[in-house]
Amino acid sequence: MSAREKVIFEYSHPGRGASDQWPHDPGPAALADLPAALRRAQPPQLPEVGELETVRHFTRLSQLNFSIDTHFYPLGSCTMKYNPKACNQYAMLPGFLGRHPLAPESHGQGFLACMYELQEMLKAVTGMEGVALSPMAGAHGEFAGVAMIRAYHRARGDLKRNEIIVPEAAHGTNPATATMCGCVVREIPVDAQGDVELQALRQAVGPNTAGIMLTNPSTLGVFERRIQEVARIVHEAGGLLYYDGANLNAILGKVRPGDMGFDVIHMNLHKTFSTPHGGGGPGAGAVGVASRLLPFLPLPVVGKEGERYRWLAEADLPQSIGRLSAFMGNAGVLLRAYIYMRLLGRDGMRAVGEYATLNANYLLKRLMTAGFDAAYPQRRASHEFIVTLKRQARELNVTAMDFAKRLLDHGFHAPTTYFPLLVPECLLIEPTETESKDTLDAFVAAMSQIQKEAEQEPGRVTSAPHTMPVRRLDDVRAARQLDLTWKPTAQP
Amino acid sequence: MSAREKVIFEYSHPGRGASDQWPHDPGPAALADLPAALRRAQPPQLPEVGELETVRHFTRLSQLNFSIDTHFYPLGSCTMKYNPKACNQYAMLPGFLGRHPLAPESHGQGFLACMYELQEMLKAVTGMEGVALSPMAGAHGEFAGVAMIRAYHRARGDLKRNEIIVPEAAHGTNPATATMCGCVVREIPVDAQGDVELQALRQAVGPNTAGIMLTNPSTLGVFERRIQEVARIVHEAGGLLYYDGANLNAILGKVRPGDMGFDVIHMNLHKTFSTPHGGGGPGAGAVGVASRLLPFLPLPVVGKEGERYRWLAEADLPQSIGRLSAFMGNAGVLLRAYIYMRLLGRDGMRAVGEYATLNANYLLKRLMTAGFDAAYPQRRASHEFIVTLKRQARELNVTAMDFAKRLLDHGFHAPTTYFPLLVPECLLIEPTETESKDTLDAFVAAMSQIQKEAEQEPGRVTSAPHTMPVRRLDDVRAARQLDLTWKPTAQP
Amino acid sequence: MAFIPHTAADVASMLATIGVSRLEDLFDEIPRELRIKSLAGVPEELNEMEIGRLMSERAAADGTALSFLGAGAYEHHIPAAVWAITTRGEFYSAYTPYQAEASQGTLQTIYEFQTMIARLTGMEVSNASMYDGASAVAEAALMAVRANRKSRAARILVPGTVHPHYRRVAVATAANQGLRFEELPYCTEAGVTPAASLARYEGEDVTALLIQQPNFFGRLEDVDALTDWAHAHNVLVIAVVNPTSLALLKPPGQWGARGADIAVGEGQPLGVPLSSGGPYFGFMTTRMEYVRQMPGRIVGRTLDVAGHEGFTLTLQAREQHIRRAKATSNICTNQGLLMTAATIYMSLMGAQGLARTAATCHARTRELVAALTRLPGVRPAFSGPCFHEAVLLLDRPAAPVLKALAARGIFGGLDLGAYYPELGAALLVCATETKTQADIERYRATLQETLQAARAA
Amino acid sequence: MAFIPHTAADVASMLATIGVSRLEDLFDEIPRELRIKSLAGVPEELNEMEIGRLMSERAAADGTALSFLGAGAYEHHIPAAVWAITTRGEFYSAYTPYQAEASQGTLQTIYEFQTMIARLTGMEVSNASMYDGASAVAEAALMAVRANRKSRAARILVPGTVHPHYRRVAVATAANQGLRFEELPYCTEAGVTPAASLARYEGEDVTALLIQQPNFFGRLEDVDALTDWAHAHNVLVIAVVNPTSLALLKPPGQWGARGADIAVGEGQPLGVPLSSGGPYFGFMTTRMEYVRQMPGRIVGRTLDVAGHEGFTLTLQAREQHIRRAKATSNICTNQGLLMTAATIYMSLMGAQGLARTAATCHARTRELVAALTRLPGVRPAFSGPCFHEAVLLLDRPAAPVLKALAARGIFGGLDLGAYYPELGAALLVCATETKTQADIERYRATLQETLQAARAA
Ligand SMILES: Cc1ncc(COP(=O)(O)O)c(C=O)c1O
Ligand SMILES: Cc1ncc(COP(=O)(O)O)c(C=O)c1O
Repeated sequence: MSAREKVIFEYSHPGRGASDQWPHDPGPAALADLPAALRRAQPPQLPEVGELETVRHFTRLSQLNFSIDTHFYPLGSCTMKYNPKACNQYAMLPGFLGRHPLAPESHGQGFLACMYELQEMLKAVTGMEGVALSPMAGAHGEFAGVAMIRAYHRARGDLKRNEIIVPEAAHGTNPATATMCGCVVREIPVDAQGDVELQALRQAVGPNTAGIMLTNPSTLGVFERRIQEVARIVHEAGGLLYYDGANLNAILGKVRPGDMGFDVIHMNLHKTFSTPHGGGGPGAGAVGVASRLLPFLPLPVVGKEGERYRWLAEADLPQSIGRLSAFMGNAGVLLRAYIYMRLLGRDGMRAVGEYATLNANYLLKRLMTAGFDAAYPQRRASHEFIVTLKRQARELNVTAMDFAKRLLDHGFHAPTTYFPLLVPECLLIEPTETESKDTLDAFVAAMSQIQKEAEQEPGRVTSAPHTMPVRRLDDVRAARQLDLTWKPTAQP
Repeated sequence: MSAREKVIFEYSHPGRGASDQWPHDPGPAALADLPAALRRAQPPQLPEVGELETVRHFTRLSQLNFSIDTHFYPLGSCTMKYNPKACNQYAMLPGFLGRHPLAPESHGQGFLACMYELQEMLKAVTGMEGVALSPMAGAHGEFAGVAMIRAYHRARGDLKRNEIIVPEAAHGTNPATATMCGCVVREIPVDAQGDVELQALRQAVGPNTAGIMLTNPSTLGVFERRIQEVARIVHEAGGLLYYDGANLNAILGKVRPGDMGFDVIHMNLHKTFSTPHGGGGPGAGAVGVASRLLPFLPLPVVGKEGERYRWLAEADLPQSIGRLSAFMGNAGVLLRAYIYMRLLGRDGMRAVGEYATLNANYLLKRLMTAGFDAAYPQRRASHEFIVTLKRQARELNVTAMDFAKRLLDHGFHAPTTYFPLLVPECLLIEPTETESKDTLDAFVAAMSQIQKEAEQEPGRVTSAPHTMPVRRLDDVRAARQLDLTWKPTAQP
Repeated sequence: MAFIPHTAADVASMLATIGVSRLEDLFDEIPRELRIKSLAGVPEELNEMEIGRLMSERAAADGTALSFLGAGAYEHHIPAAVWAITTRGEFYSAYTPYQAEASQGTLQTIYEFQTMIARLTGMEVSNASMYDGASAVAEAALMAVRANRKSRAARILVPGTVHPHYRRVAVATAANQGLRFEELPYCTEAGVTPAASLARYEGEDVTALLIQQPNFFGRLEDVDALTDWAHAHNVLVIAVVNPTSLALLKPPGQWGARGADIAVGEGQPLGVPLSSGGPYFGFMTTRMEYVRQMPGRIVGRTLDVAGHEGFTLTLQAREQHIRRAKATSNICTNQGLLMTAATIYMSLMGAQGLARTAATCHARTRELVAALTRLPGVRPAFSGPCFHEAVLLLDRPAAPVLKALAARGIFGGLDLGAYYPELGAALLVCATETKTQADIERYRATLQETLQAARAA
Repeated sequence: MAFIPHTAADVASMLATIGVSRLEDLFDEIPRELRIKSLAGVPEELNEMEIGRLMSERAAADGTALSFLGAGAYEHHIPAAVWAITTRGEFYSAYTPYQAEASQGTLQTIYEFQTMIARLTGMEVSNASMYDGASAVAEAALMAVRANRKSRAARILVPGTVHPHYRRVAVATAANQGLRFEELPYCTEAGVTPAASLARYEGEDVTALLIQQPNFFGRLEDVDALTDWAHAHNVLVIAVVNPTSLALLKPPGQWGARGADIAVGEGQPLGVPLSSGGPYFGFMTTRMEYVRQMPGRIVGRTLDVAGHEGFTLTLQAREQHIRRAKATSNICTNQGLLMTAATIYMSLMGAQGLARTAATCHARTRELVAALTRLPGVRPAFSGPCFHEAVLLLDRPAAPVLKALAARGIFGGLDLGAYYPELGAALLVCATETKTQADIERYRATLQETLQAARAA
């Protein structure tokens, strides 16, 4: 990989600048009416750099990243699949980019048509009765979902239901969301096969139960087989079922959350529907609901009247949990998801679930054959699976983190490490359907090679990576000696 | 830099493909009327690869390149300046990209307006009376220019003028062009100061002289001071003067070829006017002419009648040397040049010449101070200059090529090496105006460091590069054991 | 199949390796009755050519208008370099930088972003982005409740001059945790929040005061007085600011004697296209003393084992993946790509470019207001300086006027009727640096004709 | 100043280092009387925002029409991936790969391109591109003169069915070197070149025969017979081919018993946008025995000093920078970026995608011809199979009809009047895979109305 790159402020020179990007100077008279007391005394110290320097700096920085476009990226729970270039190109047509969010509906029928059809397709693939698109990430969708559950109970006068049940393997956003919604979290264990312990669930539910948050397949990479029983228990206790759609890719076109008994779901469009992760976002966390939650959907939603599309607002949905974004959420991301779904179509959706599952089961089988330990060897993998390196950690003192770092040297992004927390020394591996068998085979070869190294020359592995722009970083130092903004004198 | 990348055919698997890009299969009936004898028996063996594989492969390949966007690239004679992103973005607006070359003029007034104004601006900056835009590179413009010279003489019945004079330092395209035009080349020497030897010129001209091809500043990086005398000699002998515009960047806004006495010129828009080099093209070699050559301009040219723009064709210019391209030449490149010129404007043009010259003279001075030998130490540098390493070659056995390769390890593209041929062990260095003083200083530091290495540890230099995806390549083997297409069994 | 590289031979050999005979067998743990055969309701696939044409037609159908809409989303010049680089695959298709060594590009960009945003706001630390300006306001309110140890009321004062959507988002987000938002009235003559309106909260437990500068009407609040009042009463100040304006206006870090405690805002003006409302990004900054209460990702610079500098996510103990139910927020994925665009934008503009942009916006809006209020039946709603937005009052209902303008290709502004009925026929108009004098004249002339036609009718 | 990073302090220190006091002093070797002060005639600069708006307005002004134009430039689907990657700075802003070790990306791309083009044409070797299809034809003629050692005549036979612009470019380029191009007549019933028309050249010194397949009319020539005649008479065969068609049609390498000797063509259909005519690229292939006569860059695979494979420019002794006046051509800069796009395009399409594209083009053109010739006053000019173009004859002058169609947003084809007056009111129409049945019906209906209106008038 490329060498390190200076911080942009180190290129700065007083008086330099990409002046071509600047409007003509309107002169001080333009500001005569602004009271001095409200004005800034010193200009902000932004870098003063030329256009070529800027382009070169950020181009070089980009080259320091692993990405889907350059590397296999089997980051479990994150669904790092190919982001089609077409989705970006057509979502970035000048007509879409230039549209103001408050432009009149008469000048947005093209955009609104896409949003409406996206809502309809998402309903169809999930088996839900209504969809709202505005939540801006998975966690934001979770918030909307739990808020709807609360609003539902509240609307029925059932005011004390404030407990959210989550399995211990749940993603951190689930309990965090419950708290954000003012709920109390109750964790329940999973059994040795990765399924929820029904006994524990039965004990957990009660008159305070607002609902349960589940992913299925779970974060353990296995399908919750007794999901119907889970649904029965929770529903009978008066609670609702929340589906965390982060793992929807596994079952796309095969099973639908609505059919499993879920009342409300979010979808991570940036996972299942392949909008880009962008180095940390933007995402899109559309929510879907069963009919009893329809009145509570967050705003705005797109409606259709005859051949015209229009925004539904407060007056249309008076019981809505309200607005969660200034405008329409991540509209441009939604366009990308729309394009992706149209490209896949009905059959393509099913293929996603099938081939994501095929790749995961194949990779699991090959890794097991190569001597690695599966966390749930008796179970089918879903679209992802867990390998545990606790044996290697114990016997060779080489940890999951060491394997992860050494994989980088082999040109593979590392799988998710140390999540879910309950499996020791785990790698959560999600190949996705867009990777070829060749790539999976090469990954197995790299893992086997690292295993051999761990046995014969463990220092190579525990001191990895060796070929990245930096060596292993000191996270403890980062947190103790906080250096969060660049300062001219900063010498670490 | 990134690691090597397999050849795309090595990813191929029968039956794989980016099927999403394919039209629906119209079935064999669609081809029923095509006689079997005219049909292909076996499909062409193109790679069978998926879309992600393709994207990943070419993204990785791109990362193996040095480029302006990533590196300082002081390749003399090539004017590797910043290619503004705006030029690309606005030349690639769907309206421009989708326009068919034979679309009616009624549906091309926007495009034609740009072309017409580009012609006018190029006339203004060069001092010529007419401009045609269709030649597709510098050499193509040279061809057009020499063809016009021939047509001019022929039109006057002056049929034996078939000699083109070129200074020995000329770029290879100059003599090659003369040959392409059916002319005979006469080389004349330059003196110790880099100027044309007037005595030799006087002897060379005569009744067979069609013209002389010059760059000014010359490929030696110095301004031909006696250009007016050269013009007088050639004109008096009945010849015309051709200006190779590859070095126009040096004098933009300061002197104009038309004022120096040139009759015909080409401009390398991909140098002076910053259209991208694209790893070897496309270029654009617009030609400009003095009034006596106006009738001979190549077609098409854009004319203006009232407020309408239209193509001028055979009927308008019956003496034209004709068409050199199927349509309008590299229209999209011309749009980029147009945008660039409008961005610079009158003052920006002058700044180009001034700062290109400033950077070259500064870099020359600093390198001389650091102990390097200038080829023409008494002369001002133009936008480029020559350093000769013949001392290093003699004393240390480290050549210009070795310095060039070692510069790559320092993160700098090498200057032009071994051109012009008459200066031994030369580096022709052209920093361009878009590079900052910091970058020039860093380049001097790298050169000094390599000099030190050449003295103390010459093997590091002569075996460079060490950090590229490949080590130094065997060119002799390449030419002897030709491997020009990939074959499944090809093992070199 | 679109984007699936498997050949029939691949599938056969993979199934054999797994030891099953059909793809369907891989789903045998799923109760049979739940499995579906096909997705009626999803149309047949389109190929890329077909979707390309459809989208091009839809984008063209929405047309382009001359727009004087602002209200939280602003049309600014976006340098071509910004998105040419932002959409490079290495930025576009990377995940959150969990593997620091393989993500230095994203991490360093965030570090640079944090630095720029901190300098722009005059605050000490910044996070790596929130979803948008509205959600950043909501998170800031929650954060203030955690940060203000002296307050137990979870009570936030919110001027009526704060963007109405932001106020709604704050309520929808934070009310579930028991936060109360109380509206402060604004002066209908001046369009700002009188410091005097705070007097009635003396001696009460108030957690935080929100101040938007410039406010929703484009007017400038007396931020010093409001801030000083808050700090005198143990109330934290949450600033909501427009980043463009900060090139000229006093940054939150310098409001009053001590500066604001938290500063948030909508990042869209920094190089992000309007795009029907998103993706944008929210920014959030605070004092170092509150950094552990801040939600969202934060990047720090550190050393590697060889002693070289590098960048990594830090202070993760605030975040949901570590702290779970006790995290500062549930936010996980944020708006990384937009943050990248903004970092490039700020690099290209620098302080000087941003100042010129702000000054030009200001000048254009003054010209617009001057031109329109010369028409009979149009007058300014408020007196006193604005930034790049202003409220106009018409002598007739705004909706039909706006509709007539839209029919002639002009978006004439936002009808405030639904938000501030007390103002009458009020229109929020905006002109940024993208508007020329000719554009303003076109609006003026068209409005004149529209009003005349209405009067004649 | 745009794109110049120098600060005043930089300039001062640089001038001091050089030892001059003003920038102007750096030009003191230029005769004073030649120096100019300013460039009247060049307008004042625009900033990026201003040029962006101007260009957007101009692009929009040219509008989008439903186009049935072909004639050497074809509207095809271009996968989004093609230009997303091609415009990456590392490809876009690199030079010709002179420093091989720092240019492996470009070099390997060219090697892959050469391989694909050789396979597509069925020829042995390819170069790295020529300017366009027309200039490739001209260079091929020059090359044939060098390669055909048995001929001294520099005489090239060119069927009238070859693209008229290509013929003109060949003459403009090669006549200066004394090449003579002689036109072979075509059969006005069939629109192809009868092999019999060659009989009169028996026994004469002919250097090469050009054959375009499909020809300018879209018709298919009897390439086997023509090729075999040529080879039987020591005449080299230069094939001019459409790359899309090669997915279905017999490649030049298999024409007749021995195959063509040189095959060239316009590469635009391989992923290059129409773009008012360029930049496109020409491709050129030949037999290994003639490789040293080929113009243009060629890349070879070789080994580095460590024994690893790598790529480099090779056979440079043919080129102008080495051989100067004796080079095979003066070409230096070629069309690298377009070649890159085409390589990505061919990778995505593969043989199957390209075959489907070709077959769909063919099918659509047949449907178009069938639909239009159902109208009274419209009939096909020639009988026999076409590829994706066809000539129609109207019962009235073509120009006003085309004009009326254009006014209704349809480009109805190319008026052949100026090129082939002998055909009467002839129109060259084309339909590629981008045209739907609805598009064809729209053309048909509009043409019907246009003709009816003309008749009524
Ligand atoms: C299982 C699971 N749930 C929820 C989320 C949260 O989604 P987001 O990051 O889009 O907020 C994630 C993503 O990290 C996840 O993996
Ligand atoms: C001095 C000189 N003349 C002519 C040319 C030929 O220009 P092009 O490569 O565009 O054909 C070049 C470029 O290499 C050059 O440097």
